Amino acid sequence: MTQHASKLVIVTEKVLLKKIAKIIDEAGATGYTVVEAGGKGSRNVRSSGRPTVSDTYSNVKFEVLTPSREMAVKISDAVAAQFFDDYSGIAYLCDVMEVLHAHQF
Amino acid sequence: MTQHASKLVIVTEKVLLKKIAKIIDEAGATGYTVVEAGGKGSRNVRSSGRPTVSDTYSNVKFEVLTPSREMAVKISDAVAAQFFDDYSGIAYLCDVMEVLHAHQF
Amino acid sequence: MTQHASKLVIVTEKVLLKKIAKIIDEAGATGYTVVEAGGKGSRNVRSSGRPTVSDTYSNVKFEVLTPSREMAVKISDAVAAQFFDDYSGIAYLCDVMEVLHAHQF
Amino acid sequence: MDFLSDFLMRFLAQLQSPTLGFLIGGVVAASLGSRLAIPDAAYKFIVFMLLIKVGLTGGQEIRNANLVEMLLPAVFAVAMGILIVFIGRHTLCKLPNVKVEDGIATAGLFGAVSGSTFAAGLTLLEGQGIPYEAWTAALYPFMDIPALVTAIVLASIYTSNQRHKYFSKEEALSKQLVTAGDYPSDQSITAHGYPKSDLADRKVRIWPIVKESLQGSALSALLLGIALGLLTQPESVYESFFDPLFRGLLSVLMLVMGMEAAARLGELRKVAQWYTVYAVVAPLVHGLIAFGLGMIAHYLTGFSLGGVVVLAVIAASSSDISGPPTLRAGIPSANPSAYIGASTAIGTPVAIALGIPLYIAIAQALGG
Amino acid sequence: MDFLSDFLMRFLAQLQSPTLGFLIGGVVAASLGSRLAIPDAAYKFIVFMLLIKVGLTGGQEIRNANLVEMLLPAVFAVAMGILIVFIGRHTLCKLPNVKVEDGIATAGLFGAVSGSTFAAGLTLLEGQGIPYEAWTAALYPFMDIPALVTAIVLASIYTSNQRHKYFSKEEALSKQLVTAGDYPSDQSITAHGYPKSDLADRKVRIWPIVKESLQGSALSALLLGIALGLLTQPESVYESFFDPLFRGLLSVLMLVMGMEAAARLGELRKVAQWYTVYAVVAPLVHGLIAFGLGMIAHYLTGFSLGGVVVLAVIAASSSDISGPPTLRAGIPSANPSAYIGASTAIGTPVAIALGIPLYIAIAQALGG
Amino acid sequence: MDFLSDFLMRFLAQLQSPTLGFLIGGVVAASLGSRLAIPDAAYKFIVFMLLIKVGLTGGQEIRNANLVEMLLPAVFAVAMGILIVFIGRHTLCKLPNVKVEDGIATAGLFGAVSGSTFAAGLTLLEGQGIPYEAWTAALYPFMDIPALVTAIVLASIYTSNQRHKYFSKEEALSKQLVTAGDYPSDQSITAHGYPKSDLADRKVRIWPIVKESLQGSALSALLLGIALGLLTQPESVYESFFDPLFRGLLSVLMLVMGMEAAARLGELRKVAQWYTVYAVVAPLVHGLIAFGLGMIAHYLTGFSLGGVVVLAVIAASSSDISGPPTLRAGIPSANPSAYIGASTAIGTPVAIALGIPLYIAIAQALGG
Ligand SMILES: Nc1ncnc2c1ncn2[C@@H]1O[C@H](COP(=O)(O)O)[C@@H](O)[C@H]1O
Ligand SMILES: Nc1ncnc2c1ncn2[C@@H]1O[C@H](COP(=O)(O)O)[C@@H](O)[C@H]1O
Ligand SMILES: Nc1ncnc2c1ncn2[C@@H]1O[C@H](COP(=O)(O)O)[C@@H](O)[C@H]1O
Ligand code: NA
Ligand code: NA
Ligand code: NA
Repeated sequence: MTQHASKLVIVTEKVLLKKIAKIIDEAGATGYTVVEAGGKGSRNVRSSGRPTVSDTYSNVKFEVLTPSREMAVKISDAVAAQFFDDYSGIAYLCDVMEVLHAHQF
Repeated sequence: MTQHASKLVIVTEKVLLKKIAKIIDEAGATGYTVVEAGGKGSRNVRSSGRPTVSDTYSNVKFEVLTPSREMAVKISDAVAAQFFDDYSGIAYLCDVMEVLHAHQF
Repeated sequence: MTQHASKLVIVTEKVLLKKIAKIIDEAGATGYTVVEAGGKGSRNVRSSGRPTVSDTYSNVKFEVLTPSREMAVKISDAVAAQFFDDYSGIAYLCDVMEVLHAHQF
Repeated sequence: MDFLSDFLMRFLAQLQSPTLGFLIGGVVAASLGSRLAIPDAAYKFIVFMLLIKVGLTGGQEIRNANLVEMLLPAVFAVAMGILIVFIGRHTLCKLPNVKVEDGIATAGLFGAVSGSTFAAGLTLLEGQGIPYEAWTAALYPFMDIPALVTAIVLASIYTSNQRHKYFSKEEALSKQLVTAGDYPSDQSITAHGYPKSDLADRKVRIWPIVKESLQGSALSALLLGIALGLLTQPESVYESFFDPLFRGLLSVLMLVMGMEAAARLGELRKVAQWYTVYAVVAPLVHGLIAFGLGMIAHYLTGFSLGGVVVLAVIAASSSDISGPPTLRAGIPSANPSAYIGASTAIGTPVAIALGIPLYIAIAQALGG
Repeated sequence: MDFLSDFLMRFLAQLQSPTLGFLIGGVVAASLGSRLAIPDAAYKFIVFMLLIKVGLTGGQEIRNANLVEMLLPAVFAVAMGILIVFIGRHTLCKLPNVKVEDGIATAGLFGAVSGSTFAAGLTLLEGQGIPYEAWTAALYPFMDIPALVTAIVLASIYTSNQRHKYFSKEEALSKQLVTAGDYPSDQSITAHGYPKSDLADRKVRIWPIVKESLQGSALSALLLGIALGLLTQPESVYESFFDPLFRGLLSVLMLVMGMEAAARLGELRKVAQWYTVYAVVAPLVHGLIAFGLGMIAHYLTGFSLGGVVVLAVIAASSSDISGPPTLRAGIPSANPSAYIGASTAIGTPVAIALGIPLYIAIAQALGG
Repeated sequence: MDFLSDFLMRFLAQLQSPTLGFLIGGVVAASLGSRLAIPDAAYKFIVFMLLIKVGLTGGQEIRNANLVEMLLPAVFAVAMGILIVFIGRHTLCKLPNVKVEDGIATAGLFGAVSGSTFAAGLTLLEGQGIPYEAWTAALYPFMDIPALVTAIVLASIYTSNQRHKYFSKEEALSKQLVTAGDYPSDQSITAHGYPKSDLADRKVRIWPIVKESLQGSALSALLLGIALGLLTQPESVYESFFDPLFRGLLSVLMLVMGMEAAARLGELRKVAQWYTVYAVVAPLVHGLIAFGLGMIAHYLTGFSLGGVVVLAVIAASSSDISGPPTLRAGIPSANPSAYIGASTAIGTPVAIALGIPLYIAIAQALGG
């Protein structure tokens, strides 16, 4: 009745917002959710000239529910291949026990 | 010593913020956390007249830790029944391994 | 090829942002992600004099991927010991199935 | 012919006014893919500033105004608000591919009032040196609230009629299903099809809708301004702050409205073409009807021609700030892409760029 | 009697000033459930603008000021800051249901200074045409910092005394428990009861508190303004920008303060009633004491009556921006709902709407 | 000697101008650890206001300008944009510890134009009463875009050469590995080392870079302002809003730039020291070369000395808003800490605080 799923989480630089959204769309995911995030990692590259004194949230965090692990890995691989050489970013996979209600999944 | 829990995640339109908070409260959850989120799904209904050119985060994401799967499903069912016919939204359940520290749980 | 990890989530008051970031750094985590969050719990202490009518997001939510459960618990214990007597806050642990791509983990 | 060429001349001249210039600039910039963005906080603050200024002006004026004079325009404003929704109910809603709830909500939004169109109207009037009663600011809620209330009530009546039909059918159906041991599958993961029997026979209560409107940020700011203008002595801040910043902030807001119109066009394309037709025609028609009513007040009680234009502008405008959330809550089953798209992408630009110059031109033709 | 009726007349007149009008408007709007909201970014920017403007005025003035003249008022400002906390320590903290830490923190907040109340005071003074020394802006930190430091030191002394008692008891107890094989259960999931032995004997270091205050956004903006006023020639931007926008931005800020006061009232209701009493009485009393001290300076060094009012307003005000975070860090065990609630919901409105008119009335009675 | 002492006098006097005062104030405040912050929304809105104002001024002026007069300065602007990148390519990129891509990107950023430095230049010119052609605003994109395009093209040529070498080596290597059954380990969890063969032989297309620049928020605002100034009659809002707020908003922006410079210094320390040297020297040198070119136009077509200063300032400035994202997308392998750090932490303060006074002093020496 409810459905098991994988949740792919990608945290990366804000400038990549649209490009990553496109990759997710094209991979056939039914949707994604994105929030502004700050963070620290091993790189901490900042891609925008916007003042750090006023803009503390320079990352975005994507969460994508995918029906299969494969689709998540596919998205993650595409993102990493295109961007993680040059941009800050991390991608990981969580388990979603059940998708309880969705308009399309 | 620590406690297993379920985490219910609900992503839906910002206009529903207060109404959903009320449902969560009334279901007896000890609390909730909410963040502003953008996103894309199958519907992408926008409920506010606020300019999209200035307001890119038109969703909210709720996270509710509940001691039992039942309470989470109860909240999710109530939210879906009341709103998901007419509003964008998704609800899913994750596992929390342990609640390490909380003022009340 | 990919790596299992724990995800520690800490939701607490915004004033503690820098202090908690420091604890996480010192515990040897490779990084963290933080978002602004609103929320309700058992305490709902507000620490800032900033108007509630204009500032509805007075919490921060940290997410820290750690290679081991121990490191997560260590961070969580340090945070709780130092702050949770006096400040609002919750800390819990999730499972990350796989860290797919990271610059350092 | 003379009137037409006169109108066209005025029209072209007005396109050069900063108000319309920024609106068109916004449309062009967004269409060309500009990433220009006015921060949300700035947008909200500007709207607040404009509405409180309009309110302050009105409030200060009401102090000296003859309350009897205000009566007839206020009655006409209420009448227009209700009338517009009924017009929409019997035109737009009857068109092919237009869902009735969507049509009613759209009509409600076009009946309601836009603070920014209103402010643009006042500025263009002043640009032409046409005097008007500043208390006309107070007419805003008199048209806005009745329109929203009427729309929500009409939609609710329609919905409960529908549900009645549906439930009588459904009941029979579900009995069959249950005996057949078949559980309705859309109860599972998809979010649709939840039983709503508790809602089926609800009564529409009007006061909550009115309250919702009055408590919204737009009407709150306007009414607060009116109250402060009426009860305090705001002259010092009015003259040093709210008034001088008015035109400039309005021009920035027009830019946002223009960009927004372009951005929403795509959304509108997803719904029936008839929304586009309605969104072009309705503002002009509503404005003209209101102009006619205003002329009655002009002859009966000496309502100024400028005031008549203001009434027409209020009628022509469609709500952009407080209307949508109120309708979303009041007619949840209506598709906001339809009504917000129609209003923002077409209705508002038409009302500002065609409607206002038209009404001013008519007033000048009548007046001079 | 004459003074009282005079005061009441003035008081009613001042309620019509935009400063108080917007404050009251905010209270009313929020109480009626309005969803009006000034965006956080606008609020912060307004506060910045006001404080930098006050600082610029002060800094430009200090250039020409006689430093000796400033000495006595500065000493009195420091004295008031410390005194207010001691008064609170021996009144509020002794009342039933008032936790000592909470009471000390509240007194600290009432000793500290509010930039917006300060700005409101200057505006109302100017509205009455009463001259004052613009360098009084520089008095702000002289009262603010000593008050916060004193509160944190007193709270720390109290806490370490308490801990001392607690630990002597605890030690005995825990030895018993361990022998009984009984592990204290609150070590588990609840977040309370962590051992804090390392904190028990800490010394309060004063410099970090002072630094924390000075680096806060409010004092930073004020001091930056003073420095720029003193060392550069800011006249061109001052006259074209900071000064003309001052009153208007202040009125918007007053609206926010009013809405905030109404919103925080509920929070205040959760703590002891005595906070309400303190929050009504304290600002008036503090202001009157400071007024008295100011009069000494008036007679000794010719400090203007307007300056005396400013000193009284600074004393009457309670901090709203930089104070709370400093206290939260300095006295973490105090309940912020108590002190922020008392200050924001009652202290500030009382200081602005009652205190300022009162001190002005007294000054006018004495002066004219 | 006389010129030098004259320059020093002027320089010290200009430090007291609010423009430089706020810049330095910001550096000092941030260095002292102040938590003062201008909200992001306010920052963005201020930048928008400044650029649209500069554009409006320029657009209104172009209406009356002789287009032929504009030709030579425009050509020089394009030449400077390209030249600056080539200078960087053959100086900075050759220095030890400077990665070639990083060096090219840095040169591109220094070739591009900063709206805030530009606005500061205009304000300081006006402060000295030196006239200039307002259409110089239109020179901005003529230098900005060629600089960014040249940098991206040069980097791309360099990278594909490198890749060519790398791939020839790699191919051989990977054949060996595969036969040895050894899978390259960095394919696993770390994000590096993905095969990019599809990118290896891509052509740099210039139009997308130009479009990207034009659509950026900074150039969009400027061009929108120019268009509105040219095609509409914006005088009423210009005089009541955009113009009077200009200096004040600029001073706030300078404060942000100052704080930002201090905050970014740390970032710069992580990269090669040579960036610091380049960032100090380059703005001055670029400005002087442009000054020289401008003098040619001065003698040939009567370009004013003020205009020459503007050209020098544009050349001396390094982009802060639209440049970085364009470069980040165009030269993704370059380290933004290097180029943003060099530009923001040192380049911009040097251009504003040393460059502008220097060019003004030269113009005055030549002119008077
Ligand atoms: N261990 C971690 N836990 C949570 N988030 C992380 C972790 N490491 C990196 N991140 C996030 O990923 C972003 C990019 O990381 P990096 O590429 O290592 O700079 C950081 O800014 C953080 O937001
Ligand atoms: N597959 C998905 N993964 C993550 N978030 C989703 C997904 N589908 C939908 N959402 C979120 O749920 C919201 C509503 O979805 P919908 O009702 O399908 O429009 C979207 O705006 C997204 O934020
Ligand atoms: N059951 C819960 N589920 C999700 N978030 C919670 C829960 N309880 C508390 N929180 C979050 O933790 C914060 C502090 O909680 P507390 O210390 O109980 O006031 C709240 O403001 C919420 O953001
Ligand atoms: Na209307
Ligand atoms: Na005080
Ligand atoms: Na340049």
